[in-house]
Amino acid sequence: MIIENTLNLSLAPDDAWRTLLNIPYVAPCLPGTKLTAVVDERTYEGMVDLKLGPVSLSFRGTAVIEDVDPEAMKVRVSAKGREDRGRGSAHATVTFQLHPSGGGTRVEVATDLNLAGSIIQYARGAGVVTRTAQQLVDQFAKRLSTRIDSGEEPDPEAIKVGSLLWRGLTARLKGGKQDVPDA
Amino acid sequence: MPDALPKRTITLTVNGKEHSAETEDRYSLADFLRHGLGLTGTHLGCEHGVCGACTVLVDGQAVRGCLMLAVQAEGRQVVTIEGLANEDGTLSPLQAAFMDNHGLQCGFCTPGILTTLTAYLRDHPNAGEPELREALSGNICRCTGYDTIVRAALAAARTIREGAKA
Amino acid sequence: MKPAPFTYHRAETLAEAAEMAATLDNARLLSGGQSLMAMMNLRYVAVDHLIDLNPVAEIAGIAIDGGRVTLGAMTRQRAVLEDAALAACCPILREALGFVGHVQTRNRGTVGGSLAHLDPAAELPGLAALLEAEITLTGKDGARTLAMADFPQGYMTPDINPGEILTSLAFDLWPDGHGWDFREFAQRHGDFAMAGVGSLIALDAGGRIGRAAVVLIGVGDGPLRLRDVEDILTGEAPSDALFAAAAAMAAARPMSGDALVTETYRQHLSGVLVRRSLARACARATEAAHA
Amino acid sequence: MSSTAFVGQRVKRLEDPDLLTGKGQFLDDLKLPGMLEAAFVRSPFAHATFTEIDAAEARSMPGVIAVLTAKDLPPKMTGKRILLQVPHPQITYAVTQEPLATSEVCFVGEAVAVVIAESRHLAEDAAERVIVDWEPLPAASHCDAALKPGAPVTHACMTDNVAGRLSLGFGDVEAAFRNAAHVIEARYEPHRGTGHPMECRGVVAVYDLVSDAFRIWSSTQTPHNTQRAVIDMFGMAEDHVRVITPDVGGGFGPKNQVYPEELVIPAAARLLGRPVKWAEDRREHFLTTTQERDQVWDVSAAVDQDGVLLGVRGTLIHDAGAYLPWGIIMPYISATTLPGPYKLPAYRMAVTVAFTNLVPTTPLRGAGRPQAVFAMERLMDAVAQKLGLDPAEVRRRNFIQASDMPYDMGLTYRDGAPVMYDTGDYPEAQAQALSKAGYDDFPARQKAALAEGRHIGIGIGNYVEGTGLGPFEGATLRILTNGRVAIYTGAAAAGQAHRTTLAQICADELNIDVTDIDVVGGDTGVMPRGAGTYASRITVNAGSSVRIASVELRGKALALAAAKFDVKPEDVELTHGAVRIKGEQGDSVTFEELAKMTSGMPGYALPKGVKPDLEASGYFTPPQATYSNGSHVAEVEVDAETGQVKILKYTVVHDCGTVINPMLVDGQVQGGVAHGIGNALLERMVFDEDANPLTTTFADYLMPTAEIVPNCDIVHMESPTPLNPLGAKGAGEGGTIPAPAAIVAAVENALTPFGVRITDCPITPQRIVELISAAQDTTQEDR
Repeated sequence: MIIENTLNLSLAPDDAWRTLLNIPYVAPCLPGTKLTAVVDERTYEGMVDLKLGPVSLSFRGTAVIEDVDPEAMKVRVSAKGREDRGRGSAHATVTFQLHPSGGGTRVEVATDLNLAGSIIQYARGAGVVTRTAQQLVDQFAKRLSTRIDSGEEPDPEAIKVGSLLWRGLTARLKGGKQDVPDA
Repeated sequence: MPDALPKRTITLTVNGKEHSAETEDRYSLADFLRHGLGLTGTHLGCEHGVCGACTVLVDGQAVRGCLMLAVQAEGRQVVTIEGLANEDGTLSPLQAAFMDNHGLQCGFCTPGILTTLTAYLRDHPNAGEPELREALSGNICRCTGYDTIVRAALAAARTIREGAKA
Repeated sequence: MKPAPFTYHRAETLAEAAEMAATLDNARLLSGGQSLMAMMNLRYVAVDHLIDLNPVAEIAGIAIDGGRVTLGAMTRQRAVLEDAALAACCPILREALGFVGHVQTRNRGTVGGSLAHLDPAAELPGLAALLEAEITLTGKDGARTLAMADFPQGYMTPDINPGEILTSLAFDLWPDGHGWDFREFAQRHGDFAMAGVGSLIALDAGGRIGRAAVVLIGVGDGPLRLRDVEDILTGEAPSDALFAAAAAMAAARPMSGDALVTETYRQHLSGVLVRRSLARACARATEAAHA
Repeated sequence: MSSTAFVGQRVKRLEDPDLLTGKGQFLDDLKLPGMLEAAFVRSPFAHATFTEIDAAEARSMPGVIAVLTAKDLPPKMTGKRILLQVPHPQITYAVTQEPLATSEVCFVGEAVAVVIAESRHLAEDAAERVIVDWEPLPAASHCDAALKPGAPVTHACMTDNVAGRLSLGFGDVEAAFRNAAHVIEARYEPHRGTGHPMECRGVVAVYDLVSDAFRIWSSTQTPHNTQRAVIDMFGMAEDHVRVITPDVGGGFGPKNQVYPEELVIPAAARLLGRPVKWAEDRREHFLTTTQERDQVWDVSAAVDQDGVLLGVRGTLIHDAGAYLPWGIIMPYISATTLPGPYKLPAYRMAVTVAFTNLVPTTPLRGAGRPQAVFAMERLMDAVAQKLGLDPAEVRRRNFIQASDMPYDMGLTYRDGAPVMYDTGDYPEAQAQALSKAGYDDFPARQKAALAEGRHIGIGIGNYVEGTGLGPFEGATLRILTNGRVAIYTGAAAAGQAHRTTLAQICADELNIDVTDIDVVGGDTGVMPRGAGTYASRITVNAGSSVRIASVELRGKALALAAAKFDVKPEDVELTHGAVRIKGEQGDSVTFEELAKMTSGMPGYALPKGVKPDLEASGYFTPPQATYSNGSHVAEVEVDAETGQVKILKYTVVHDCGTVINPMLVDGQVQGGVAHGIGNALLERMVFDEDANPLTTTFADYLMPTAEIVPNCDIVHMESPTPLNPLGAKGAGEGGTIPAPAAIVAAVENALTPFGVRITDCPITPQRIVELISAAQDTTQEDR
């Protein structure tokens, strides 16, 4: 699944470039994401929590900056994660391509996402998964440009994506509970 | 995950006999009947509530044995396929009708179908074919194509009605 | 396909359940279990604690009082289906409940469980939206009531706060002689509907539509009340042309698509079902007026 | 001489009393002292490589005894794959599964490790904590796309996805098309479904260190295949591997091959010194148990001005899935089944078998035939449309006649023998089906319905099915010292009532009651050689073996009694469980006494010159397949607005030669039709573009239910075959084979006012609405 987005940042291309390579700064913009370790300057460990209706998922994984081309202003990050209970795997390659745009920068973000595991082996939910992935990437773009433009830190709490498709961090992380009875 | 696996002892009546046995909290009623009490006549066909093979009677009502926890059956009356025959061990009218009408082939879905129909015919002794087919719509049989099951149910209903008149 | 381990807690009273819900971490409430247990068996859902509401008798039961119906959350779907008094004053319930799963699941499945699970294709949330029900949620520190319209917050995401228990559903009855229809489309009986529709029609003295309520299920993240359709119906005399216009309007809105059912087909089905449903509901209302 | 007190009668099943009271013993019901349970760690990816499996956490979990990966299996298993069932020279890469994958997985669900724990619950807890460093690779998700240049490859070692190519045919096809008055071309696409016996698979294994022997129970249709695979894998002597089938809760084909679990569980039992059980759950069944039916047929028919066939040619792409456990036999069956009951002067079919990163395909009730019949019968309907003829009439003009039998099709069947139809009356079968279905009145009914705004339609499906394949099946009969007769056979039952059928055949020969007979089947320990329950072959093969052995045993019993009485064998006769001297009040000796005489029991002297041998074995080896046939007529109503299809009436004329038990054959046919209805309307395994399976529960994969399947009107024709002593042919799959063709034809017929053509199945309501909509758009464009 390929998801494409465009960010319009107020930063000049050189500043935008440095910002995007600052993973600890960028990572929390992906809803539900927490950086847990910096392995080296190109390798980071973290977790992404999300909620798909009644299903709470927690992915742990690694992101690696694989390809940095300052000339072309292009960077490729590959990330892979495994759901804590083995319900799924996510592999993503995200390419950022920067273009000068007025005084600011236009960033084209292409995400090639490969999801696998029981969470996606569900025909009725296929639309929701696709929509969720799309919204997650959309939110990432939006939150990143907000952070850059306003300096505002992303809300690590419940993240309301669209019609609350996403609730961001799981209740477990917050020490909270999910009290949803069931049919 | 909890540190120690939560378990407890439950007491319930199965096929008229009281049982007390230990079960993990997470065991389904079907798993408990099969592995805890050795009543392997109740079968698990899908464990997600669609196929109906695990259907048992709890306080007389047909329920999915895979979607109810054993601990929830505390103090209840449970009937399984092992408890359907007449007291003298002969086949019940429904069981006999299944034999007469070739209402089963591999026999794997049969426990759930017999329990479902036992409750249904008790409550609807005058059921006709369309009602029976609807009542059976929550039980999947891959072998028979259902027709002989419906014939068997209709035949059993007749026997039950005649028995009630006598 | 065995569930991950959890500790089972049997709540005998609502107060006990509320206390458990407020204090246990990563807990979930168990009512009928007809969806939750399947999701736990599949390990889509794993919890540390399961609080069983089944013994809590005080939140089960059907009450009809002064034109208002209250259904306790733990009322079994079968009880709603078979209740004669309810069928007399609110016949759409029996028609709709016949589509809910199968006899074995209706014997366990509950009103509150279905609402809280909020499957997009579920009949009970659709009925609650159609009947403009109020939902009561009770926590350790008291209860709150909210309109069904505000209850769904997204795909299978109800507005239930941590520690809250859905305890009842209440709605006002439609006047005697109203018309009703509930229908849905699936390839087999008891399946998740690809689309479903519920209609309520009250005619005025002149035989025109005085009040209409139409809801779609199975086509979006939650039940979808068709306010625009209701508006064009109100004040009009029932006619095939009117139903066709309503159907076209219903079919025009964005709907969900998945791996088996496209958005286009859902829209098409919704139009067909809305037209048929309105025709039958109006016919029933007309019949009642002439009776 | 045999009487027929039982053969041909609706004898009630010997299997039923246990199954109706919960006393059946299915695989998961087995409980052995000290038994452990297994859960597998499976690939979430359709195609991936891996190097490390981290099981440290899993091994520390409560109740976990071991976590085994390929590296932990016995050295003898290293580098080995499961024995290929049917080798064929045209296979390009004869690849079967490894017991546990070592570095590459090729479909979602392929196993890489197994957790052995005190219970299944605990094993599953640990399995979810096993971490594998997957590197996903591109995946081939459909057989058609898989053959396009640049498609992702299923196996990293290959450069394309061609698993094999076949070409077969006869006659001068080019001339046929040159001389044709009309040529009809079409593409037909039956889709993938699966068998779904209500009982999933399962294995229990015990290893006996003292005798270095395995006892393995498997929910399989072919215990002897499992035994052969275990012997091959472990390099053991065959009498050290005993495979037993307990009660089996349905098979339908997918339990007719050897799976990795049948090798890994014995390995674990041996390594750990304790019995180990693995009971497949439904999710695993969706992911790992073999499936079938995805094919793409591009076919053309050449006909003369009267609609008489001159030739058929085309190409067939067959979806093999990721491995070839059954080689390329299914597309071979498809290609040889296509001509069906019709005289075809010229035929050419080029078959390409494509690997895909999907669950492997193996024979599933019908085994490649439903697709071929779908293609041929749809083609016949297309001919009828083109020429403005009635579909039944087009078929009549092309039937092979009863007087043409035996009929040499001109092809070689999968068993190496010519496709030689033995007996059958195809025109009569269709005529009877049409008559029973009220076909002649149908146009009037259709017109009347249409006037009410109802769309009803009728469709025909004819087929010829090669059944009763060899190589052989055997039976040993013995009179026991309790006076009962035991039948031992390799054949394993999965609901077909082998016990009853075989007992009927034996009871008539020995003049005893069926209830005096014990049938022990599906146990390599009692019958050292066997093929298995597939290809509708058991009544033909095992039944004939029982007949042969019964005749021999009867002779032995008579001879022994005659010797005892010192009379000639022709002077004694069998009565109920005894042999007596003919004539009034002649002396008699019971089977029990005869058995005791020959058992070596003290006090029972053996007459002079008689061997202690009250036992007979028969192995029936059929010279070729015997061909069953039938005609199905479906009548349906279609809601043209929603696309919903309701089957109003379903008629079957079925000819499986001599019928041993009509009740059981009816049951096979009705059940087979139900499966065919699933293939026609409901059942489809859906995969996404990355080859992830999406229909993995019974809520998404729709099985036919009691409200969907109508009661079939079944008519039996009996054209006994001369190819076996019973005259019987196979009956297990004929119900399924033509059903999709007949039902889809009926749907298309119902939609005649819209001009819809249906070329794939299952045909869903959504697809029907799309087709109607597309046809209407086309009509508007035409204007």
